[in-house]
Amino acid sequence: MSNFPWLSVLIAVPIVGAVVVQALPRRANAAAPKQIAFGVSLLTLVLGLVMASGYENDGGMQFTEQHTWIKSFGAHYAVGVDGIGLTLVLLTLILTPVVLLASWNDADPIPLDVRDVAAESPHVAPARWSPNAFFAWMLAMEGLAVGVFAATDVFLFYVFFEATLIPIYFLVGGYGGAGRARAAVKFLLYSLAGGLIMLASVIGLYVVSAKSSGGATYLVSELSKIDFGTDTGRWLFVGFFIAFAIKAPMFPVHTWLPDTTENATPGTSVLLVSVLDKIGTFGMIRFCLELFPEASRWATPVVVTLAVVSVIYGALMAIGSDNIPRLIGYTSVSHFGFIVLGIFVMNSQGLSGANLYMFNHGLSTAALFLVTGFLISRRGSALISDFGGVEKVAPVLAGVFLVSGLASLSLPGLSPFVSEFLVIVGAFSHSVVAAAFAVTGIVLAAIYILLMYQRTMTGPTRPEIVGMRDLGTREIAAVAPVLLLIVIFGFFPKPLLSVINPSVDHTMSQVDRHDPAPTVAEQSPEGAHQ
Amino acid sequence: MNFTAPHIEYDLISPILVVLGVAVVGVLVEAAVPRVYRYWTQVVLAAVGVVGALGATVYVLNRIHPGSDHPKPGFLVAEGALAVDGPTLFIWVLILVLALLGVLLFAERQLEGGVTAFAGQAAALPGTEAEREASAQGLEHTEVFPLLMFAVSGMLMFPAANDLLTLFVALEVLSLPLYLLCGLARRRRLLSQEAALKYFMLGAFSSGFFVYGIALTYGYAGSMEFSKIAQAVASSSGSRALLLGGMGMLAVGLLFKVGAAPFHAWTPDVYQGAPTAVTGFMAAATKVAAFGALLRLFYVAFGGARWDWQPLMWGVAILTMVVGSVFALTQTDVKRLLAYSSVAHAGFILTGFLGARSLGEIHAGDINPVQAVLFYVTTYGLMTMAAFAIVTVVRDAGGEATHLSRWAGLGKESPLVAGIFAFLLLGMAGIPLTSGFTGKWAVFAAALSAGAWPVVIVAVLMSAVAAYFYVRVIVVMFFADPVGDGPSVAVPSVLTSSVIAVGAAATLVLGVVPGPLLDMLGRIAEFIR
Amino acid sequence: MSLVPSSLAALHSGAPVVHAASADGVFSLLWLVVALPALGAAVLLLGGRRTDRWGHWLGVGTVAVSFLLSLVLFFALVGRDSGDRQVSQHLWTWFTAGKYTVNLDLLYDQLSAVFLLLITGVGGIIHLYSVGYMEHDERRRRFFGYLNLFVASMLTLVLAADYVGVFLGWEGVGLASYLLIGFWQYKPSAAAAAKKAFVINRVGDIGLSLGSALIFVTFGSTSFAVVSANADKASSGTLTAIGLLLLLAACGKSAQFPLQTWLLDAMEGPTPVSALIHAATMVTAGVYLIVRSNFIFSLTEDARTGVVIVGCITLLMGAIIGCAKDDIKKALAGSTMSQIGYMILAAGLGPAGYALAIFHLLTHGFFKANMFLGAGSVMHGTNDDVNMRHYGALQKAMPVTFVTFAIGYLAIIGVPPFAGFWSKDRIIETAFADNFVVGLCALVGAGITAFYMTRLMLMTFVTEQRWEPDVHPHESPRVMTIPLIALAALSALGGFLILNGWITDWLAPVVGTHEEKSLAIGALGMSLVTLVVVAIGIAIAWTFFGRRAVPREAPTQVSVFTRAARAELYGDAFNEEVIVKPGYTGIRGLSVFDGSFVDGIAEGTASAFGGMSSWFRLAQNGFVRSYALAVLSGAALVLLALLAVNFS
Amino acid sequence: MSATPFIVLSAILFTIGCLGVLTRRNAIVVFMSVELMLNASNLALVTFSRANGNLEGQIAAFFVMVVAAAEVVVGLAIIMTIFRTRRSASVDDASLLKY
Repeated sequence: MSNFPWLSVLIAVPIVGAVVVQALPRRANAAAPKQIAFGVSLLTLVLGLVMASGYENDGGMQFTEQHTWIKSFGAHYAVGVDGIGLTLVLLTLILTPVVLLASWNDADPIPLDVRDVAAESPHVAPARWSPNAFFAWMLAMEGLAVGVFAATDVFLFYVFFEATLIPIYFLVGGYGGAGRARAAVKFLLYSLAGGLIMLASVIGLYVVSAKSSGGATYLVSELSKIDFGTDTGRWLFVGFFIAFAIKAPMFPVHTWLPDTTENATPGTSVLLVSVLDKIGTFGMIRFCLELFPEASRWATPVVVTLAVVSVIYGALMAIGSDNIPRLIGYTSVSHFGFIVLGIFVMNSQGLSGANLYMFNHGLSTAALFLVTGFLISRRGSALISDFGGVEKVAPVLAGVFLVSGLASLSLPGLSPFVSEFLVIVGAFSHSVVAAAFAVTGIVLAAIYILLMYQRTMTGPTRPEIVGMRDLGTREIAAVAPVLLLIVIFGFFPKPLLSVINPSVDHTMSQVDRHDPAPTVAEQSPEGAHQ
Repeated sequence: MNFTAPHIEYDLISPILVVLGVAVVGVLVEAAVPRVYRYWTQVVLAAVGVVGALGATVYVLNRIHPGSDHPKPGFLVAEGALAVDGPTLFIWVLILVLALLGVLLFAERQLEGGVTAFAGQAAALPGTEAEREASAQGLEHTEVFPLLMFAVSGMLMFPAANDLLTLFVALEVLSLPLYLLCGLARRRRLLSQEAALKYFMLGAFSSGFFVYGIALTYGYAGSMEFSKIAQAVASSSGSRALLLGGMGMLAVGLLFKVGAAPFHAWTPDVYQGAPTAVTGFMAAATKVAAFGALLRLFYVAFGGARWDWQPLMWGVAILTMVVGSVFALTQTDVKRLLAYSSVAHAGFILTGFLGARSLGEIHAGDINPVQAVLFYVTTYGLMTMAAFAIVTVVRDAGGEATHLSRWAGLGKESPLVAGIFAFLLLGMAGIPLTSGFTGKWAVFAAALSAGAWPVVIVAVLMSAVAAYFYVRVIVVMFFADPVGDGPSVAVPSVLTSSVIAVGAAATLVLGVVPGPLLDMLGRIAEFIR
Repeated sequence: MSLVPSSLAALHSGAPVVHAASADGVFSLLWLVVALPALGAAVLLLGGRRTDRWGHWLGVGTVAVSFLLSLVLFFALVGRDSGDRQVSQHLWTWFTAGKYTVNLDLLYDQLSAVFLLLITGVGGIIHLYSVGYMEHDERRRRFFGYLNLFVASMLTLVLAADYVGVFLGWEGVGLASYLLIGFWQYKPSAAAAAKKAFVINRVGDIGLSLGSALIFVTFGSTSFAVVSANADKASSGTLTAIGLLLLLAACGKSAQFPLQTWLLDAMEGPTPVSALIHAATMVTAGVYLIVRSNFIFSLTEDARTGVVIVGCITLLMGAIIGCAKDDIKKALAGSTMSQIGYMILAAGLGPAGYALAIFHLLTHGFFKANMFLGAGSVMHGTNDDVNMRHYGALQKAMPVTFVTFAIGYLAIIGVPPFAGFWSKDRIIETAFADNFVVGLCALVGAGITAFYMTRLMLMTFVTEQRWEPDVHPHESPRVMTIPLIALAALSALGGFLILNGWITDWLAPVVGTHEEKSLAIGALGMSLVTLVVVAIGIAIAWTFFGRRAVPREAPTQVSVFTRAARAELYGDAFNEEVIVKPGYTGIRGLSVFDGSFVDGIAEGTASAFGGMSSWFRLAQNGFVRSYALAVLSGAALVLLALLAVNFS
Repeated sequence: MSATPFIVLSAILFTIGCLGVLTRRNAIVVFMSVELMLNASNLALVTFSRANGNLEGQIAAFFVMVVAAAEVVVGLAIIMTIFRTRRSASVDDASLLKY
């Protein structure tokens, strides 16, 4: 089975599924498209897990395939995953069925839950198209996202990178709140602008590689051997970085994200924030660091500053938000700040933490978006001020909300903690000041999460809330696996880290950085417990 | 009296001859064939002629062995007046394909209820009894087909022209029929006639510059032949003022044809006013031919003076991209929007044109600028053709509904048409997996390789701006609610449908597997000198 | 595990080194101590309504079994050689990154053994008490789930062998505290108090996070073993920084100045919570952290000074606040703050004080839990009224409560031979030995303590009755009084742990030994002085509250000092004015900035292009001659450009 | 004799043609101005032909004339239709298409 094209299958299965789902007859409230889509996503997940079971933790690219695609461009259809890619691919595969299950009724002409409030609510608007399209786009996005994380050819990566915009664009624009069209356009234009700037750098890579001895190539493995020279390398780095910073999103190019999450359906937001935005940080590692080590080191002070600003700024904006999905959008700005910080401090702790953070943030944010989505669909409002005392009537919902929130604020014992802690430790090794500022994020996170919990869930139950249903079986089934993973990986992140760490070592050697030795150089043998 | 007949390689220029012949026969058909049969006779004649010419081109193409690693450079034919080399042959194929699609669009009768989209009787005044009578009788101008063929023959000659005189003649042969075609719309005739007038006036004006440029260049080099001009440039003989003046004025004429700023002003008006089928053909094929000519003139004849014209072309390219993208932002008419889009595209193609380097600088396997430009015009031509074909099928009571607000809700009304149009727009915006992306990549790469990074940066930024107006159309189609009774999509005959299908398919195929075409272009995109 | 012979470890001149032997025999059950309550919490919280009927007994049972296990382990430890009383159990590797590995290891030594007994013992008693106290609450099962979660977390905290492991428990108890303070969520004040507690604790967590980071950067590890073995190699600046960061963490968790404000609000939680978490155990975690980190603090005089200052300030603040509060729980909470101030102060005294801090922590755990539960019992009998001005003369109605509470009272004010006397007295004595001012603070604190506790006793149990009309005080059920009696016994007898120096000797291998400095007036003299001060405090309280009638409404015409004490010395006001209000103003400003500037630049660029477009398009005016002019100008420009390039 | 005077003359004629295009409203006159530009080119072509000593320029001049004639045919047809529909030969009247 070693030559089995696992990754291609993982890309193709959902996309084929998408075509099938789209081709199914469009009847109101038909279950078939949903069931088939869900089945396809589960199948993909199973395939992905089977693939992952064959992964060997040696840090190299695995499950590689390579075919020349466009010879004149030096472009290949080349896929493969190392630890970083594998975790993100798995994240995608895990979240897609979750999202599909959670979004079961979100694409119905008017969701059942809110039929009575939809008329006057600015937060719920009737879906524009059939559920078929919704589920098809979701599947398509899954396939494309796997492609992005698996691409080992810059050109192919770019193609997938841009291609993922289309499903999101239609998902945001077709299903969601009242401002969705505008939000979709804003999202798309931001991303396209970033993408086009990156295109300049992508082409620059070609130009440089064409002059090198090996001839034009886009294979990351080849490109990483090329010395781009200081000036060229820095220019190319900047192009890539801007695109990834928009994608991630970092201050000051983040404003599309809250607008988008405010208007998108929760499922869309999950796939967008938990999965697709990871392309930004993934790209920073894979391309910024590994291709342009010198430029990355050169840019570190600026990037670290921006990252720290993002951490604090996103958190402060989240505190100031009254709209729940918008708030969560801002929290992601903060979390992405941590991830970028971890990446650019360029030590093992920071990088491992950042990689782990990508996965964990995916889980925690997914849980938070989904459960708040359930909440919002019940009330027909996304404003925090429209809630109060939900805990009394829907304790399970409140509990899930709280756990998701605690994960989001990186409570130890839940998976994001390990990653955040490692990032802080890594940042501290790099710069005490950066770490000191970034660490205030943990206080601010507590404020925005608990303030939201306090205002929505506690206090006297508002009259509009009385009679609100607690979570149903489908909804619990959707979020339970995510919460379970959050807890498991909170105490036992080893499966992830053992996959990530060798890849981090590779990145470290690529950027030619070594972990600083402890100030107290001599260690007692007790230091190593294994 | 001894007389050496000029040696004409008829086989090598047979495509031109076939098309010209068909055009002439078409004129005879107008004279001889009864009116009832004329339409079909003309359509079949034109189609067969174009296909025949295409066959002939393929035959000639095979003579230079495009599949081999080192194809023949090509042939100088007709005493050096025409150069039949790789770029020429490729452009021929492309123009003939576009011409075939053009014939199909011209021949569409289903949309107007059994007649073509051209004026029933051009001589009849709009809004008069005569016009009503003509339309009642179902009259139609089948002369459009011979006119089209004449234009095509000019377009075939244009990029092949290897001396200034041939270049000029080809320019006029391609332009004059188009002037007429622009004025022949069945509906909105005032606009159509105005378009013709503007196109003609400005076209003639720019020809004036072009001819004066020929004169000056001739004065500089002492010859009209490109090779001789190149020699003169290389040896730096003659007055540089003449060279610069000639070069500049020739550039004006050609940049006018490609619709580059600041010579683009005719484009939006003419594109909007002309019958949509003509617009589609003109937008696609003229640009292809004109860029072919521009490349040959500036690479072969003025290649040695690259350092003189390159900064100028940088400026023109930047200005063109900015003007096209920015002006398009606030357009409300689809045809006008596509016109500005075509201006922007001209700018992007010019970016590739700027990739000119000396041969020594081009490494084996590098994207060379000719290859990039030719690829781009291919993708652009087919996309544009299909896009205008779609414009013809979105209609309301007054004919084509070109105002953007009338397109609101098209996504619901006809997901297929809207979907294809959206796809084409994404192609024009340069989203990956469409040919537009590959094309953009190629021209930017060519430019960047030549060190034109400021132009590339502008190009990238303008691509982002341009993305906005393409996306805006998509938003209108998919996310806006229809105004009033909304647009309707007329069901076209197989003719228009196939144009749309071919354009969309090419956009997809050249986006996903551009390799074969690019590779072939890489082998043959070398001018014979 | 440890390959370093103890003799080698002993070579270090500084603090003792953690070098635990691998757990075997009965010690391999160590993990169960934590796992049982954790399991209980999981079952109770995930089990839903199915567990409603028997859930509370499961909660009590898991803690009880843990307690028994702790006892067994304790005696097993006692049975070992005094140099061999550190046991470590490796559970699993938590995470690894680069050369940094954090193991989830448990470290069982003399210090954690004491804590285990305290947590599971007092915890068990309070669990039992809660069965009665929460009987009529429909969410009792969940309450027990949270309590179990707390116990498990607290055990993790004290058993962890690594700073990050401590952090796990640290935040776990924080979470449990959050959940329990806000247990009655429908009360906005409870929800707000819960959030406040968590957030302020998070401020402290900054200290623990950065402290751990600095420890890692310095030592390459965060395990106690590595850090303690290498602490003496670190620079003093680094050690001081670590010490101060850990102090910040301790301030948050232990409600020490300046992070003290959450504790009084935390009394919104059910009274058993106040007893267990906000008196006996969790709030003392800061003390534990400092004592556990003795290998750091012993080496840094500066950090210790910081600790002492914080302790002094807080012990006086808490005591002063306790004097003015009419809410019985808040008065006790002020007292808790103050008593923890004593412990922190002791811990700041270095090797001389570590053991005393722990000793006072234990005795305080007993008597304060006792009194909180007593207060709960009082409230139980008075329809949950907490205002002492509505009490009075309860000793007849609630005799058991009164007697047990009185024992607690005697213990806290330090009347021999009750527990508090032994522990507090030693702290005051050691403080004087260290520094006269510090000693004076401690001594004055003792006097104030006597004052406010006497006031509390008088207002609650003695003076004339001031009950609300519908209140019919009655003694609590046996499930509540038995725990009271048990705790009263501990409050009475707990002090005897010091006899023969047992507790200090027991802890010495962990915290180190020191040479006792003797006071000029001698230990006995010091005790006498202290008792005199305490007597003065009692006398003043008697003057004000015993001899005069206590008004049912708090008098409003009071001195500046009373007003300040009632306002909790303006801690909240300060936060509100200096942090919260400007913070919100800033956030509002930032939102405007985000919307209009950051987003505005992006959107503004877009609209600038749009504006440009609508302006430029006017140039396309439809006149063919204008277009011709454009062509001509273009041609002119082309020629000019060519000439410019050529002749430049 | 130098070719310069002839070239200068042709340049002057060309400029007059340009200005005519820009300033005159009547389509016919505009068109005549274009013809003037073409003829200025012819003059230049013939001059250079003479100066260079080959016939290419003269031949080109003939071609230009032929082409100009063809342009006239097309141009007049277009101008005629415009004139017929609008009763005006002013190029400024044909300005419906704009912005």
